[in-house]
Amino acid sequence: MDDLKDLYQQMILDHNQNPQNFREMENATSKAEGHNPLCGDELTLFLHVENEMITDVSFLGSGCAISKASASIMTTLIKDKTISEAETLFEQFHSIITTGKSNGDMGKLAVLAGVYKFPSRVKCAVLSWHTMNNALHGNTNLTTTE
Amino acid sequence: MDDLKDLYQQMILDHNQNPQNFREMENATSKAEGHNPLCGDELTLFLHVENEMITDVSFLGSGCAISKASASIMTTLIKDKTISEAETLFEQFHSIITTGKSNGDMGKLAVLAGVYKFPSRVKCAVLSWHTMNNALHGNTNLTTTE
Amino acid sequence: MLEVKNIREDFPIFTERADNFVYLDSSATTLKPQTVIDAVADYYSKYSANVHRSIYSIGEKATAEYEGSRKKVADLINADYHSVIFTRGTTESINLVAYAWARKNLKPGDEILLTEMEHHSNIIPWQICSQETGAVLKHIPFDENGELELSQHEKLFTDKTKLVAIIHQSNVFGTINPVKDIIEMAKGVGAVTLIDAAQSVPHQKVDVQDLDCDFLAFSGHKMLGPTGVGVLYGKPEILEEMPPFMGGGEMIRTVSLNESTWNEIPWKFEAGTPNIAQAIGLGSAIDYINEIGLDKIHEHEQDILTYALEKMQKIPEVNIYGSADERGAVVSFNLDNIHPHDLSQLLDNDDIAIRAGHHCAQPIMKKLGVSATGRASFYLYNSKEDVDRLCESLVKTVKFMGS
Amino acid sequence: MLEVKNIREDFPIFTERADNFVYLDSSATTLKPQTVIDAVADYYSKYSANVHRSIYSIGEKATAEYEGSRKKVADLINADYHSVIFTRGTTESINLVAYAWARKNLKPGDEILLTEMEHHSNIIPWQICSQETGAVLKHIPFDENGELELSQHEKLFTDKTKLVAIIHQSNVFGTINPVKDIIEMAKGVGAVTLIDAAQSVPHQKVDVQDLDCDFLAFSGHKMLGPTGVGVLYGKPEILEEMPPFMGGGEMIRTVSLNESTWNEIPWKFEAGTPNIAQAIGLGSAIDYINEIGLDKIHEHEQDILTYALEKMQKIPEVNIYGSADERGAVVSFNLDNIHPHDLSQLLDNDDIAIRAGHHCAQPIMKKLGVSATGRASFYLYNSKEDVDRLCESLVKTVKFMGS
Ligand SMILES: Cc1ncc(COP(=O)(O)O)c(C=O)c1O
Ligand SMILES: Cc1ncc(COP(=O)(O)O)c(C=O)c1O
Ligand code: FES
Ligand code: FES
Repeated sequence: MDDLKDLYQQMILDHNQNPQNFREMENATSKAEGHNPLCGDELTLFLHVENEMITDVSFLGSGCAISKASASIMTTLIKDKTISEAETLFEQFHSIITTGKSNGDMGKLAVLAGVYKFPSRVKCAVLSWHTMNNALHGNTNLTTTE
Repeated sequence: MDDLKDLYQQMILDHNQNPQNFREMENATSKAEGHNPLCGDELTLFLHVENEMITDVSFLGSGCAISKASASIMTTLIKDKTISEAETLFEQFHSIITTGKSNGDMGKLAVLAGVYKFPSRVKCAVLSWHTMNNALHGNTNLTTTE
Repeated sequence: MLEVKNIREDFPIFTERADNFVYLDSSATTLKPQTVIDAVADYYSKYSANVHRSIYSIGEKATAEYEGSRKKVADLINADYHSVIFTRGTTESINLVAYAWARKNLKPGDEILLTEMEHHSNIIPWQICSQETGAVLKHIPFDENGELELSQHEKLFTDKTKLVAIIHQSNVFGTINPVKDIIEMAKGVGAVTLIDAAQSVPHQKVDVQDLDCDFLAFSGHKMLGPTGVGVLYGKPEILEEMPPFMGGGEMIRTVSLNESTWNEIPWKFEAGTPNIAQAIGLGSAIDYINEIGLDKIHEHEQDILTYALEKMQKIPEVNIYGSADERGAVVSFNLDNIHPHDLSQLLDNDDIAIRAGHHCAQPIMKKLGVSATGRASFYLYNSKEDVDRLCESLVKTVKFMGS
Repeated sequence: MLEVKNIREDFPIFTERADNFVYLDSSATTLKPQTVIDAVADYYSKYSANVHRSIYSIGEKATAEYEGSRKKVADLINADYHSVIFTRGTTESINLVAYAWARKNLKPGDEILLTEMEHHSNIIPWQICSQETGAVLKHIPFDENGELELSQHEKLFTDKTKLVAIIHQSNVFGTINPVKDIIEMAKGVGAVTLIDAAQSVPHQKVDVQDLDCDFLAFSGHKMLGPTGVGVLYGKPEILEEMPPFMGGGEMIRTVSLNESTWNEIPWKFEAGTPNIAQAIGLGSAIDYINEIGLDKIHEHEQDILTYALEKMQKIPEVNIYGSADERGAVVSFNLDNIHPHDLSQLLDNDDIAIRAGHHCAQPIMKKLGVSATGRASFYLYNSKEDVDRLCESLVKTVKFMGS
């Protein structure tokens, strides 16, 4: 049960219940779809990028608490960041989720470290981030976590 | 090995080496094909029937010793017999092959009793007889021992 | 009620996973009794030969066991031995009909009648087939109880209806559809009928002669048998007329470089080395079921179902989908504001396995307006205590997720 | 040479059937090591859940093992993970290509090039396909050694050639065909290539990237694995373009009543509950083979083959079919005037299992002018003593049958 509490940390449960930026965006400059083939859940990500700056980001979708919280946290982190800052965050996220280790300056991202112990849920957490990364790089094909 | 010697009795080996009536018949009044789906072997039976009398019978085919000998013996038994005599022989044959028991007046047929102990070879012995029975009754569909 | 304690002893997973493992996903696939596992292992360790045309003892034994299983299947559904085709599962069985029967018999404008509650396996083959033949798909709707809405049947069953393919028991609602009536309606307009019996054959007596259906499909792994084996029953006279599905060894009589002739039914439809061990395992599963008795199993499940529905309905956050009068022991549900995948993860932590997802029935999900549901399904090894455990964990989950 | 004594201890059938059982029918299906039998039983007794979308521990374990086996297959043939499709066997693999690739890509007048030494599984699917598409079948002939006659290749490989589907190792002659050269010729005319590797993958290293074939098919049960599982390898870019074969669960991304979209490769081609236990068993068989080493197995078989050919040729009544330079450990033969079915029955009496029949290659039989042959095939658990036993029994049989 302890592992499980690491997975469903309070911040994750909060973001799940009150996801940030959970809405459609009319004037998005890019939009991308993500799909987790393991569970069938889907996510749509909207970005508004101006002069290398992410001025707005939002998402919609039908995922589990982990995927919803991960997406919600991500939107709060990358908003008003430059593309290159978002890329750094993506790398930090990736390192946490694949090693379970975070260090001091990773901030909110640290709550996702618990997912590491549940390999099948890693894809839930990763879905929004991969979709974002693809969208940033102009790849609007369906992103899948497979 | 004893069972095996019952199966491959001398008379069977002889008929296999020198099958009787192993030839095509030009003026057959009926012709029928038999097929053993278990092994893929095939047999063609030719009959010449006049006034309820089997005046000639012959066969061709690619079977094993048991099927060849059984067919060969059958041809010698039913030649110059009436249809109803052939039917009686067919019944005697059937009883031997399914019970392994023969009685005194079954003559040559008795050598086939040993087949009874090899259920998978029963079909070999039966092939020609079933084909003959079908041919006699005007059923020229493919006979199979299945 | 069955003596569940004794039954659980026949299933090694309960020893492996500690005795209090609660498995509530039999609609997806069932657990396996030791006798089935042994039957499979016996084939591999004692007579692992190919079937048909092997003229040596272990080959003959393999053939006899493989064909013996066909006989057991035939007896189970009261069918002729020659009308039982072994496939990989329900899905392949239905595809076989879609390829070998439908493509030859349907033309543009013909109608294929399905229901709105089909499993993807009885949807996609007909969508593909409809694209290729020009036949049109129609659907019998279901109502808010998860029951088929047949009042409009005269509009649905017409001269154009050439095939009626319907699910016997819904894997989402549990609804047992009135297939006998529907088959009658289909016959009234001269349509061929296919019953997706994946969820019925394991749980109740299904008699193809009584139903008088033309085709019936089910899977071994949902009835205590191995994965990789299923059955297509077809009326012999229809099977005789059909061209083969796949080509290869076993299904032929003669082959030359440019032309071939086919084996008799059912072998005409079994190309290549068959799923020998799996068919033998299915035969052993049927033996096990027969020993306990399908009627008793059905009764046992019904008892649990009644208890489960009553108890789950008392949890305010639980929403149950489907309330048909005639139904099997399958309960689809959601907890307010909790994604079923999280639910399933949390229940797993309490050693309870339920399914969460769209259950290969996305059209039902769409109509219900949900992306997924949880589903608890019961079989002979489940007990009322399992229901108690489930309900406790549901309450705990609601609390944990703070919804 | 391998330590056959130790290897035989891994195969329970040698304990079951007394140690001196001589099994010479591995080309039809192989015996199974205990590790494979255990891998299958483990799935059934410890984590018998359905794969994909099961969010509970035994389901996740089943998915990991099933997909892990796919990785093992991919590594074995040096393929990309996504290019490995699980099927029931070689036969289904070839039919998948005939249905999903060929029917969409071939038109009247196109040519399908086969050889005269194909197995029925690589004949019938193309005969059926040719009837449906109007494509024409051509055949590379074989000569009196059982080797392909490629001198006329410029007549056979033309602009019209759209598909070249050939057997890698003959299951009758043992001939290992120069598939790499043939693939090159096919590419020269822009044809797609399919290799029937049912008899090669179990016995030698096959590298799909080195061969550069488009499709490759083989069976689990011929390489120490379970029945009911096989593999189709396809180049990802070709698989991506292909429509699905069967429709059902697993192979979809979204489904509505009238329309659906497909899952990614390879899952697009795996409809319905897969042969889970069988794929896992195949993975275990690959582990076993890798532990011993395919190279060593190949060498061992070659030793036995040389010995067998030498010894059998000394028996005057023995007629051997095929004498290719490059060949696997398969010997087809007949005894003067003795039907091979009788031979096989008599050898069985001495605990020796050989195959007798047309070996699903009737066109070869026709060309040889025989209705059937005997066939002895060897694998890692065979030894030179097995050859001695065979030869003794052959001599005895000649005497017994009085020929
Ligand atoms: C060369 C060859 N191709 C295809 C097959 C068919 O394989 P399966 O029966 O496993 O589908 C076989 C085996 O019988 C074979 O030897
Ligand atoms: C009603 C129904 N039909 C068809 C299927 C498909 O069966 P399988 O996956 O064994 O092919 C299932 C099971 O998933 C089912 O519940
Ligand atoms: S379970 Fe689907 S995204 Fe987490
Ligand atoms: S083995 Fe074929 S007829 Fe006897």
